[in-house]
Amino acid sequence: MQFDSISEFLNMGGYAFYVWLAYGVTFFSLGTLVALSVRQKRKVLVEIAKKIQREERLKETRSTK
Amino acid sequence: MKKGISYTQAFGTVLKRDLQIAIRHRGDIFNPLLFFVLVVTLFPLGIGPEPQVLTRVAPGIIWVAALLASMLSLERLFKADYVDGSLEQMLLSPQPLPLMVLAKVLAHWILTGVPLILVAPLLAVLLHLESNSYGALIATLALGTPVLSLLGAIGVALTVGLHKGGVLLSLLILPLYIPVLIFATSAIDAAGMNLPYDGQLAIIGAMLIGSLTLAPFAIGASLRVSTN
Amino acid sequence: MVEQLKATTLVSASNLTCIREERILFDDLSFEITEGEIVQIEGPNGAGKTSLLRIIAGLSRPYAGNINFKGEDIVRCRDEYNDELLYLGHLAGVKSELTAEENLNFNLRLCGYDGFDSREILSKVNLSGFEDALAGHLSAGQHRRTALARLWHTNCKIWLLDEPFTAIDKKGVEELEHLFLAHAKRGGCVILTTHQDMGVISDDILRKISLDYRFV
Amino acid sequence: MWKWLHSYADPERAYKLSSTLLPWFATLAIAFIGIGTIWGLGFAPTDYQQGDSYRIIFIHVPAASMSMAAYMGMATCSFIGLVWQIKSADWAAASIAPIGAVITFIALVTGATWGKPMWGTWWVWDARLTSELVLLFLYLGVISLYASFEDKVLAARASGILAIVGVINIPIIKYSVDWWSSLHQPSTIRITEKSTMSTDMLYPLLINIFGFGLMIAAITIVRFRSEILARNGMRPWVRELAKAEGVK
Repeated sequence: MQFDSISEFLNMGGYAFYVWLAYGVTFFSLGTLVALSVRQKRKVLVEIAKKIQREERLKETRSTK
Repeated sequence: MKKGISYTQAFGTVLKRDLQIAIRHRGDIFNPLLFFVLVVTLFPLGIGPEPQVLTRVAPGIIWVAALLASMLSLERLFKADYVDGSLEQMLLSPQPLPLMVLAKVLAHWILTGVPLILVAPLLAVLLHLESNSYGALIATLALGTPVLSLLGAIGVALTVGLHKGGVLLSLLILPLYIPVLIFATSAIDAAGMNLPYDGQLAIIGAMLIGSLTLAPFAIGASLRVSTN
Repeated sequence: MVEQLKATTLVSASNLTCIREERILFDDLSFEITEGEIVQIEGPNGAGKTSLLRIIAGLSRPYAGNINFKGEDIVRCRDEYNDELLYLGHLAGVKSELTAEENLNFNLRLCGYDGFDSREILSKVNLSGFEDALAGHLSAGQHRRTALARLWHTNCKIWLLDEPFTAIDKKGVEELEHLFLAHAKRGGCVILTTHQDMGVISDDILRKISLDYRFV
Repeated sequence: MWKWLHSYADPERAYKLSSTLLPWFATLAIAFIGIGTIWGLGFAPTDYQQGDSYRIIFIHVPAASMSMAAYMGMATCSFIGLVWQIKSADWAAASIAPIGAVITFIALVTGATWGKPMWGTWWVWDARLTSELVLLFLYLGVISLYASFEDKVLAARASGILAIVGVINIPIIKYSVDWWSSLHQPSTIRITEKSTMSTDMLYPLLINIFGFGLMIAAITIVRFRSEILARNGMRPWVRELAKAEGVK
């Protein structure tokens, strides 16, 4: 370990703000990207399921005509 | 019913038609030019009238205004043909598509690029451009505006089928304009300091040759996608 | 029937699939169109008639499958194919800033023709006297005729016509139908979509390709 | 008539393959980035010139190098999709674009936060940062062009052409920006130009570069799977999946 204590580690030799800002932005944006990407699959499936239901309704109205 | 149109004749036919249409629609020629002049006049009002400051930023202002004017006027390059179906006919003609596309871009450049070059010295006077920079200004515009038309036409061809062209178009093509801007303005700067600028001109010339050979194919491919 | 077998195939489609916005318009569609045939593509709105016509023309790329011209994929022999192809879409391809004559001249030169008498061709579509009128000032029917005039001066074998009779009067439709028959007799083929009934071309000459509206 | 729909067409195989690959890439990416970051933040020696602020290098350099690599990857996929008409390649290109844009954004932000303590200002028109900014614009162009087309088959072809035009232009843009920046600021300190870098600094950096690559691959796979599903909504296997999982 390069640093002697946790507080010194957090202080980053006086550059705490810049270092943690850089790392914070990085991991926050990566996290958002991952979350959105994972959620995308479910969204797509819900969308398709809706479309299937719409088609079913369309078929019914056409066949009763 | 003989078929005997050479490539040169086909090129000429498209060129002549586009010029003819534009002459019957004069507004299309003057509006981008007017825009160019207006944008350049706004700058002294925005940054103050000191001649030293204006001299310093003149090359950049003229070139950025030229970029924007070229982009604005390009937007209509394929639009009318797309809307009335002539574009489809061009895609289905037995003549090579890159050739016809090149004729259209050339017509467009004659109508918008050339007036820009002619007006530029006048604006340079307004902006107190160094007197020994005039040659470089004309030379860079003469070599650079065709590059702008060719590169821009790719973006226009990609967006011609879309309803919201404008902002998207600028996002697509302005980044591609950066090298032209850099070398053109630096050539004008160099000329102002009595330094040789043929290196920059050679690079812009190389870009012109490169885009002349490659862009028509990219434009053709893009048009095939857009008319799908 | 024997004659039909002898005729050579001009265009053939193999296993065409067309998907628009995740909806299948048609799939696994194959057909051959030979010299002398008049083919009508029929089906309800949204069934993909125009899409099919544009795919045959090579304007749209099918999702799967391909169109062959003389046995070769049209993507690979586009120039030869275009040389034999005359396509008129919904949009006429007529510039309103140009006169009827200039429009015809341009369209014909674009197809490679030279040394033609455009006034005579225009007189065949009843546009005598309108040669110098800007196309933008013509009526819808005259506008359409300006585009159709090309049919009277062409040696393309394959005609693809999307709703050619729109805005054309009864007499004009009849003239067009006779033109189609003559063209077929000369060894060409006509592929068209229309919602109008044709009087001259009877059902036994006309071949139909039907498309259904599909849900999936 | 329905046979091509029922046969094991390519998309389903691609979907299954990416589902098997995903856990591997995800685990490896987390492991590499975890090790590299902890090593870099906690154990790498302090730089004698820049102090601890240099520790931003362990994310800035991986992001910067991968932003360009991702663009190349995207353009390669687009090229394959355009020339050989392989639809999976188009979908892969569409999946990479937003990831590349985020990575480029990270490279820009970390560059700025590093620039502030070093140069005393958030933004310098330094050649590297300017090129990164232009790259971000190129990414955004591809993404918004893709989004503008209703028909995603066309969207992929249009944005593919744009990506390839971009690839031809990137070296020219990069060269011109480098030249321009050397013209205007003859003596700026290049933040990533280190005369000597001890192995204790180099290893975590390399590990993180590798980790970023793996992470981009992993997120690409995640997006690629959704893209396959979205583009194949008419196929029975997707419809089965949607009926099973998509109903609220």
